[in-house]
Amino acid sequence: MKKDLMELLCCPVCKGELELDATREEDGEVVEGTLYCEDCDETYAVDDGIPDLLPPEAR
Amino acid sequence: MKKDLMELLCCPVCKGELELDATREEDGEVVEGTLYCEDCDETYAVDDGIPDLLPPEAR
Amino acid sequence: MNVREEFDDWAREGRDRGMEERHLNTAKHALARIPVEKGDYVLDLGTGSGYAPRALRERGAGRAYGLDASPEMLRNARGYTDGDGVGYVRGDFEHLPFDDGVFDGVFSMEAFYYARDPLDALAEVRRVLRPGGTFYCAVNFFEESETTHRWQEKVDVGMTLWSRAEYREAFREAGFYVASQDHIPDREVEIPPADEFPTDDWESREAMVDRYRRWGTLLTVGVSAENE
Amino acid sequence: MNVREEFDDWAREGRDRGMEERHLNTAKHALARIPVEKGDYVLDLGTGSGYAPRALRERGAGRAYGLDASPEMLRNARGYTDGDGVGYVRGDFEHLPFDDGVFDGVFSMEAFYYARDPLDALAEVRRVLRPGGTFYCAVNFFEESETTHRWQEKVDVGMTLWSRAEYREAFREAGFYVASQDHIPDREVEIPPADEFPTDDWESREAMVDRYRRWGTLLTVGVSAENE
Ligand SMILES: Nc1ncnc2c1ncn2[C@@H]1O[C@H](CSCC[C@H](N)C(=O)O)[C@@H](O)[C@H]1O
Ligand SMILES: Nc1ncnc2c1ncn2[C@@H]1O[C@H](CSCC[C@H](N)C(=O)O)[C@@H](O)[C@H]1O
Repeated sequence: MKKDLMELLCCPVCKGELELDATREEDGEVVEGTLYCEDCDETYAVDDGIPDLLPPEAR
Repeated sequence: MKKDLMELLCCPVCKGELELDATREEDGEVVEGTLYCEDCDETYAVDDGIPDLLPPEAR
Repeated sequence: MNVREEFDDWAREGRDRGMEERHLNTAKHALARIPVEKGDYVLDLGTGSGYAPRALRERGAGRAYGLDASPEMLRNARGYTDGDGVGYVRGDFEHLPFDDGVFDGVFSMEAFYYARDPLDALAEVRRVLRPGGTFYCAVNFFEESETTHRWQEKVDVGMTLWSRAEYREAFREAGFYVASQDHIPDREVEIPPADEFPTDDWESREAMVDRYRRWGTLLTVGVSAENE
Repeated sequence: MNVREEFDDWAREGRDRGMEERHLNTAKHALARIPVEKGDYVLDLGTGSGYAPRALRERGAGRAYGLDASPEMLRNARGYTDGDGVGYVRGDFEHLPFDDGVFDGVFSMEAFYYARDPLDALAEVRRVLRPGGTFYCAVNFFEESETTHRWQEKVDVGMTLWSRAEYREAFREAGFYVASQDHIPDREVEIPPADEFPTDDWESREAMVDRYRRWGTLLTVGVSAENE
């Protein structure tokens, strides 16, 4: 994922802000990392360049 | 024209109400008559069943 | 010449029925997309032979009206119509004789660009539509369809030549949301084999394919936004 | 089985590309009608192989995203995509991970009816669209297209079988104006001569004509109304 996607993304459950922590980047894209929702205290993964924002209950 | 068209019609110039004066009716339709706009003091014709609501300046 | 004289002539020459036949090849697809609900009130601008109000009434509209500036067109249209729920009114695009918000849908085929001031006409369409009502504006004469440009020479009334983008912009300026825009190809008109060109009407087969199959009818669908 | 398992299987069997090819016969016409403006942000729900975001980006969208619940579909989609402006997100129709009003258009082909609660999904689509943004919802599985009803037997995920009228009603309930609704016939799929029926898939030629040429793809276009 490109970092500019962060302008649009939100937590699928509470629609609150997400905080990106990129652990691996390539060519300006986040390949591995996490997206953290403080309100829900929930962590979502970025895996192989794709953010996984399925709500936890639906995984 | 059917009389129920009056619910929708207005004066093309001032958009005010029109007053129907039917001089000939057939099968529940107004065939000849006039439509009068009081605000504009203008008279429009119903001719052969068709109301002529072209603005006077465009006739 | 004014619109009335020009189109009264067309009507007397019987061109209204010829247009109906040719225009229906694409107009029927545009008409089929209109989300008519039972009982809806709809209006056809520049109705010519009046086929659109008749078709919309058949699709379930409660009342369907055709407006035109030409008395001869309207006389013909009325003659082709029987059954209730369809009516005709003489009027001008820029001075619609209808109250605000009374229509659920407005349709127009090959007529809109004759408006003296198309922006004023759009504002009028918007005014007579309820919020959320649709305007289906279909034209064969537009910027991208180059072989149509010469039509202006044959008609004594000014014609507005907009591009696809200009239609979208003008709709938005008049307070419409643009919901959809595309070309409806005319797949029915017969295009002769290449060795029969030039014909009376067409220089080359390519030009004819371009006009009918490639560009066809430009349909822009606007939805009337809430009043501010 | 849940959506993820079912469609991960499909993706691993390569069915994503097969769907793309078949669906594009009609989906390309739906995509062509979307009034994309340069720089628009668009979203594809249930993107599968991701052809729709790629096509919309080519039509001028500034950013085009594909959302899907199946990681295998998304992995494939990403693999087929190069160039920037296209991205993929794993998510669920009923819990879109996007801020309010960020999209100008949302598209969906043969996916919407898998939503567990389609009304919740519609509410989410409406939420992420700006006022006046469009939702192009295309489905082959619907009430009027009777030969499609048996599909449910082959899929382990619940499918909502709405009629044309039910789509319009549900859109309105969710705060959309219905701008357009029609069938896009698939004119490209080859239908064998009558004496070759029954085939593996089709009892009769009539049934196949009914499915592809008569009913094809039901497209409902909604425009997101102003928020009250
Ligand atoms: N400003 C105006 N106000 C009202 N009618 C107009 C007009 N300009 C043109 N027209 C009408 O628009 C029609 C265009 S010809 C198209 C007729 C019909 N819609 C069809 O598809 O066949 C003519 O009948 C003409 O009289
Ligand atoms: N509730 C849901 N949330 C997210 N994706 C879903 C979903 N239900 C189904 N899908 C996805 O929707 C897709 C339907 S298959 C259609 C794929 C593509 N639009 C095409 O036209 O070919 C699958 O990839 C499936 O994983």
